[in-house]
Amino acid sequence: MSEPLLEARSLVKHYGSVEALRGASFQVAAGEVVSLIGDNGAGKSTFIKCLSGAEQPDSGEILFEGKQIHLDSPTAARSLGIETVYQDLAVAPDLDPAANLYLGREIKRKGLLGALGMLDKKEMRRKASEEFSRLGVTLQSVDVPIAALSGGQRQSVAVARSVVWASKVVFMDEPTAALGVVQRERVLDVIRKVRDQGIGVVLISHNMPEVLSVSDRVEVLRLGTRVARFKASEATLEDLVGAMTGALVQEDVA
Amino acid sequence: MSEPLLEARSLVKHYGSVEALRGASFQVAAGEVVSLIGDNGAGKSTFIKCLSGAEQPDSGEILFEGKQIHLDSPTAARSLGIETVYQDLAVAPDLDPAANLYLGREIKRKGLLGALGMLDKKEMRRKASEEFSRLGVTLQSVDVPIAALSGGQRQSVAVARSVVWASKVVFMDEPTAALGVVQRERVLDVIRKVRDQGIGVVLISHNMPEVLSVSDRVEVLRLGTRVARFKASEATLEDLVGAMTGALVQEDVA
Amino acid sequence: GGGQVGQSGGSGSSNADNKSLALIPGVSAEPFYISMQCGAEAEAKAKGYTLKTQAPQKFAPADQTPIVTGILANKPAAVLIAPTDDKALAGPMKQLKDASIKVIEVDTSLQDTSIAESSISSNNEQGGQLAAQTLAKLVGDKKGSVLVLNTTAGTSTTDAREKGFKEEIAKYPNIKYVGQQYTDNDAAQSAQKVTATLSSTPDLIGIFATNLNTGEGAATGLRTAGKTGQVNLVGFDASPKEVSDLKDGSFQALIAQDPATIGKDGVDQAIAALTGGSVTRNISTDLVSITKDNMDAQSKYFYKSSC
Amino acid sequence: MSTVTEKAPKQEEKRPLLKRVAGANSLWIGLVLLVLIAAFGVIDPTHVLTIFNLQTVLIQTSVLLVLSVGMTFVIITSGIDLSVGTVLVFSGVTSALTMNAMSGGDSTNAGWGVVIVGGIVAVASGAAWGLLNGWLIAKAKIPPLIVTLGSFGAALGAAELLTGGSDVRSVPNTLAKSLGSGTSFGGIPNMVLFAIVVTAIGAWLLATTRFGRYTYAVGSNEVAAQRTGISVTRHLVLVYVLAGALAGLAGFMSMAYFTTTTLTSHGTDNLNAIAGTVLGGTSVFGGVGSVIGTVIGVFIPAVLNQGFTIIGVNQFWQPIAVAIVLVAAVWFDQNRRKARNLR
Amino acid sequence: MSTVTEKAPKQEEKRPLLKRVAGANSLWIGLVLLVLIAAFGVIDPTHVLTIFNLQTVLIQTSVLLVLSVGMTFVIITSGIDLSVGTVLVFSGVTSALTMNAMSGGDSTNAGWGVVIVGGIVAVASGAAWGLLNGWLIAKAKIPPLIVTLGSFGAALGAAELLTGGSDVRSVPNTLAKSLGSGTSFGGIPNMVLFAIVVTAIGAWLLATTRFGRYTYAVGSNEVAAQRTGISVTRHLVLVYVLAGALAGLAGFMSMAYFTTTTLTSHGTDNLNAIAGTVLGGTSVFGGVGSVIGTVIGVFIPAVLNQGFTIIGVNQFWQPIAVAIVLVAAVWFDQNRRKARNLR
Ligand SMILES: Nc1ncnc2c1ncn2[C@@H]1O[C@H](COP(=O)(O)OP(=O)(O)OP(=O)(O)O)[C@@H](O)[C@H]1O
Ligand SMILES: Nc1ncnc2c1ncn2[C@@H]1O[C@H](COP(=O)(O)OP(=O)(O)OP(=O)(O)O)[C@@H](O)[C@H]1O
Ligand SMILES: [Mg+2]
Ligand SMILES: [Mg+2]
Repeated sequence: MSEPLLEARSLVKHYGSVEALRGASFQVAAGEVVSLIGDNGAGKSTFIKCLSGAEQPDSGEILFEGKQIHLDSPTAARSLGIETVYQDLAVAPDLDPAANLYLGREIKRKGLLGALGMLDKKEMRRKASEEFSRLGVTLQSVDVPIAALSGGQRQSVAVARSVVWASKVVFMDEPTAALGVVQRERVLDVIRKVRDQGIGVVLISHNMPEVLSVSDRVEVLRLGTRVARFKASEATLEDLVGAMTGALVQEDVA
Repeated sequence: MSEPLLEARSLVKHYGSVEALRGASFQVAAGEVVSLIGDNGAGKSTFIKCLSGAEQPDSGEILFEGKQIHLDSPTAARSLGIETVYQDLAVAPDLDPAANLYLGREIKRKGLLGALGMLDKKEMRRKASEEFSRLGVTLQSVDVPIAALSGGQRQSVAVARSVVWASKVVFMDEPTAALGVVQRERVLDVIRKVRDQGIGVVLISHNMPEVLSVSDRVEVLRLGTRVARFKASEATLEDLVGAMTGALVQEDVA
Repeated sequence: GGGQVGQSGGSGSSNADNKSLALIPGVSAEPFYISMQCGAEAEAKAKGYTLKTQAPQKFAPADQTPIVTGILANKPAAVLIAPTDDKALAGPMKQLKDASIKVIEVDTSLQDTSIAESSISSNNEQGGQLAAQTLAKLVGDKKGSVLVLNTTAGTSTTDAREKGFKEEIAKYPNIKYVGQQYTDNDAAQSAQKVTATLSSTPDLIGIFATNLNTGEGAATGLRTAGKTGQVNLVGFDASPKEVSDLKDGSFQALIAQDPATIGKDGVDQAIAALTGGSVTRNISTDLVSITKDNMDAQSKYFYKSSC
Repeated sequence: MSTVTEKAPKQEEKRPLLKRVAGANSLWIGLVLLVLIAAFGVIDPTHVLTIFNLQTVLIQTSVLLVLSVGMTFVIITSGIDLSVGTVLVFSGVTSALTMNAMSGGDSTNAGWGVVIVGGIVAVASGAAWGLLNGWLIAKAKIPPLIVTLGSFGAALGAAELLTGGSDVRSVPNTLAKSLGSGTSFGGIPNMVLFAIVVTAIGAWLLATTRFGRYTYAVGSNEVAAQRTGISVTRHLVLVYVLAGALAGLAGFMSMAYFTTTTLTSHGTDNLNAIAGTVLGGTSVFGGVGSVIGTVIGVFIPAVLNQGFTIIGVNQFWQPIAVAIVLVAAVWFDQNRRKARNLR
Repeated sequence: MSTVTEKAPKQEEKRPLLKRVAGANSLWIGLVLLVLIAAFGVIDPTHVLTIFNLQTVLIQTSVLLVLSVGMTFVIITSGIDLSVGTVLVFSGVTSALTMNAMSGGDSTNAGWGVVIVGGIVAVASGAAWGLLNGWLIAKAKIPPLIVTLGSFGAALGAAELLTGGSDVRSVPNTLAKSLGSGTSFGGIPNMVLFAIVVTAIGAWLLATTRFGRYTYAVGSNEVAAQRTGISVTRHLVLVYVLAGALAGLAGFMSMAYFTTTTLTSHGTDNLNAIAGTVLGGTSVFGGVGSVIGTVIGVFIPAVLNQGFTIIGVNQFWQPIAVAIVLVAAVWFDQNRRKARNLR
């Protein structure tokens, strides 16, 4: 494993009496795909929220390119080039797919009107269409609100948004969960392409064949702590399941 | 295939200018698991909503035990013994898991207080715990609102609710999408058990190995119409993917 | 077991050297009551008493009752009050009396005459009559319609003004009374009622606005319609704003009460009641009609917006 | 790489009672109320902390409290009811007119029979408006804000039509002396007892019955409630009927207290009831709330107003001070809850 | 079992313009407005369909329209602003007092310089209240209903404190004659021109700019907006500042129109603005709405009131009739939209 791009050390996060993270650690390097796996409720989403600024850990430290950072908002993470696909889809249901793709990064018109804040909707729609077809997202109509899309279509829009904007790290919390066979393959391809651009990709998935096929490394979370790390090429499905269920624990990883 | 328990003929459903269903047909018999597969946006969720009373088709007919029925509300379907796990999880996020499990079917206290509508919360909580452990749902705390659960935990609650109450047909729209490996196996076991009780199970899933392992039959939807039907034991992964993507069309099924 | 509220409350605590008085006007922030307060404060000071004023936000019993009970806790020697309802305030004011606090009614009064020591008021019905007479004089023998702008249905004082106006205006055969419009005491609604009435009743020659807000709205409505001066506008009360409007011709006449005297007499009666002097049960104060012509002579009736 | 350590999941434990109480939405706002009372007590102990004051604050709040209990149910369904104040007036009017008609025009000396019929008429009138509101909201799917803004105007208009625009002022003495100003159990005003009973039933209904649970479910996720077979339409109608009936009851109480129908007095009752409810921790987005919270929320402004009047705060400062306390109370409550860090 | 049929997905086509217009939230409610006007015109053609009536309805509505434009932004963020009416009053008061102070106590004959300063003070005062509201809502996370209910009382209290409780009565004649009652372009009242300009800018801002898009995004899903890097706090504060500034402007217009500060007249402006906005299709749950819809929504009650007064409907019937039309208009609008069956 090369020099880590983003690293978390002993993160702890409580929700009231629930301990979602109990000292979890994690690394991802540039140009590698790391899968984060674990049982339901293991704390994966919480972990990713802490690393992308959506939640603040109670204790522990986060290092980015070797320097300790403090992510007090998703904006802070985004400005470092970290993008995230959240499991509870973070889309604005009343806006259309193009508006969602460009949310927070709108294209303005040229000239005075643009300086006044006026948007170039046509350009955004055009570019959005391009991105969607590149990623194989098929929508029957682009000017309907996201709320009217099918589950998989909504998820595709969220994935598209993260990969379009990321420059350093992409977190994807179950990006393929609702996707069809074809769309899933496209997303996995995209993940590989993004990795090849030197971006670090963190994938959360419950689909073990998918995890083994796309990842370089796998880290396993159980009850809020890291219990195992594998090279994907050396791990078997049984190893992964054993680590997730607690049948197998590596002593030195937490 | 035995006498169909529930049958849909040429359902059509428009959302404005979007044609979600273009004359889709479908059958499920008692004691069989039928998988409904198709690309994102193929109309699977819409189809299931029409068959469970959550939406009304624009045209087409629905037959239950041979008689034509009109499902004008989910209540109508439920009173026939038809239960559904919706893709956009139909849980009340401010209520706790036990309350959600018993929603619409609360247990009242004995005696006068019960007649006045007073609930037996303890009993419901106890029974809910039983059901959850039977289905392998692990929750760190039972008296928090559903909104505080992890994605998989929420989905497990929704699945538990449907199988506890169904007596004739269970529809499950991607019930395992967010589930961990262990929970997924448990749900598949439950599906088999339910089937063995003589209940018809309709499963929507994008996970083809899962579909092939649990189903008796597979029906394929594409662009709002049925394009293929398979016996699971005779179909291969390639057949399914071919049918979904339009590479393969059976002429006589629509 | 049954009892009545207040039995445990204040029993006779008034003593001779309690020199504090309280004034509870009908509503806060109205020049009429402010002028009354000024008159009362000046008189109280002159007689060596202190006077505290607490006014409700709205002219409504539900707003005024808590103030009465709140004041009650302070046990002043006497309370000057303008009850906002002639029945609803009977209970709370009875509690004042039961606590040996002398009650003087100013401006308005209760149906139950056994509670107050004295009632000082100008007669609102008479004010309405005076408005009708003034308006009739202003229009001369022109034929046409007149409108009354009332505040909110159920407001006793302005209802009485309308009643007096309606009875009196019937005596003038050239004037047709087209009825009253409620405005919810909102200037914008008042302006709207005026413009709409101008549309439906082109022969409108006069308007009687029963209080300040309706008057302001009516003046605005007429200004919008370009009818200022053509339609005679008679207002009630003589707040500084209305006086300046009278001066510039937005109003043609005002019916003024004499709040300062009401306040002064109220304090005098309260002191008389406390010190065993002679108390007059009912005092009626003057109402005057002010027009542009006589306004300098009548300037003592102008209301104040602060003391 | 392989020692198995047993870390049993802490499943399904219940939070201890103390924690749950501290977590209750209403605890901290209740503390705010106590602090306020204490503050006024310190500033002016002789005049503030009297039985009489307690009595009057309780009485003056009892009508609003009854309105707010209904409002709590409505807001938990993520609805709103702007019409409660004028429905109160309407119900008072129909009730008073009925009692008068039964007594040959003037009910002042009417007996208990007439009073009871009057009470029933008041509640029924309120419930009828509630039924109309509920039907339009649940069945015709018109936003509650529009529907109840309409009935806010219409109920007052109807009341004024019935009375010709002036208050009905003959109210049976039996009623005024018993409910309006009577006391029981050694000094507890009957108005207050009435309100306590209504509130207790409301709290019970919301917290422990199926009706209450459906109320939360509908407000939390209407689609989910519908899909689990709850008749959302029926339930919403019932909730508005409840709010209307309580407004009718409040109208009856108000009439007993003021001995007149107070047409002009209730224009801001709706906002006051909403403020009390929200102050007490009920979310306008639905799904969350409690009656006990509402009780506290209703008393905070009431205590403030009474306290300010007694200690003689300038009347123009009063709304400013009330605003500051309102905002500060909620802010304090939020912060405490955030500090607990549960969700 | 194998002929391949090509069914190309109809991807990313745009709905034709006509359909999109028919789908616009405001079309049907606009039809309702036209039908209303036509109905009054038929009932009493000579008195209703006059230029004078058109002018006066427009003037009388212009102040409320400016308030409602701000309210539209606020409601789209799923907030609410109950304080607009009293902030209007407060701004009028500070503006009038400033103008008086600049003119040595009586600004009646003051010139344009003073008037312009007065206008700036009014807008700034309104914006200051908006800033306070926005800060408490966005930063301290206090529910908008509580915050603005507080400032509803506090702004009026502060205005009364400044004036000692009675209206400021000297307003520059220049202002009253120009903005208040003047006309331009052959008869278009200046008040109306002012409102049109404000509304047009508001509509442009909401529909085409980034500010508008963020407004929708925040109201549609605040968490999502936050996560995509929109500074939700900052945006919410700006939206309330906008609403406050527009209320300040409305206060200036109102003062020019009435030539006084009308302290006690604006108690229900908030509900009127909310009603107009919601009637125009803006959802109180946020994320959906338009300024053009609000314009129509504001005019419906205005036309009704004017029409009813002209054709002489009994005044107690008027609120009832308004309620019926309000509810019917929304119901009709909903049904038409449902018939289109889009979502
Ligand atoms: N906002 C919250 N409030 C309270 N508890 C929470 C909250 N969010 C998460 N939790 C709890 O923290 C634990 C970890 O949740 P998390 O969502 O991180 O799990 P996960 O590993 O992503 O699971 P899944 O695979 O099901 O998505 C769970 O027990 C969950 O109930
Ligand atoms: N409420 C709605 N309004 C408008 N269009 C809708 C609505 N619901 C679904 N659609 C459209 O209907 C089509 C079918 O949607 P549906 O949700 O049934 O797909 P699906 O097969 O379940 O897809 P997925 O596998 O992604 O869940 C999609 O194009 C979708 O955009
Ligand atoms: Mg998760
Ligand atoms: Mg689907």
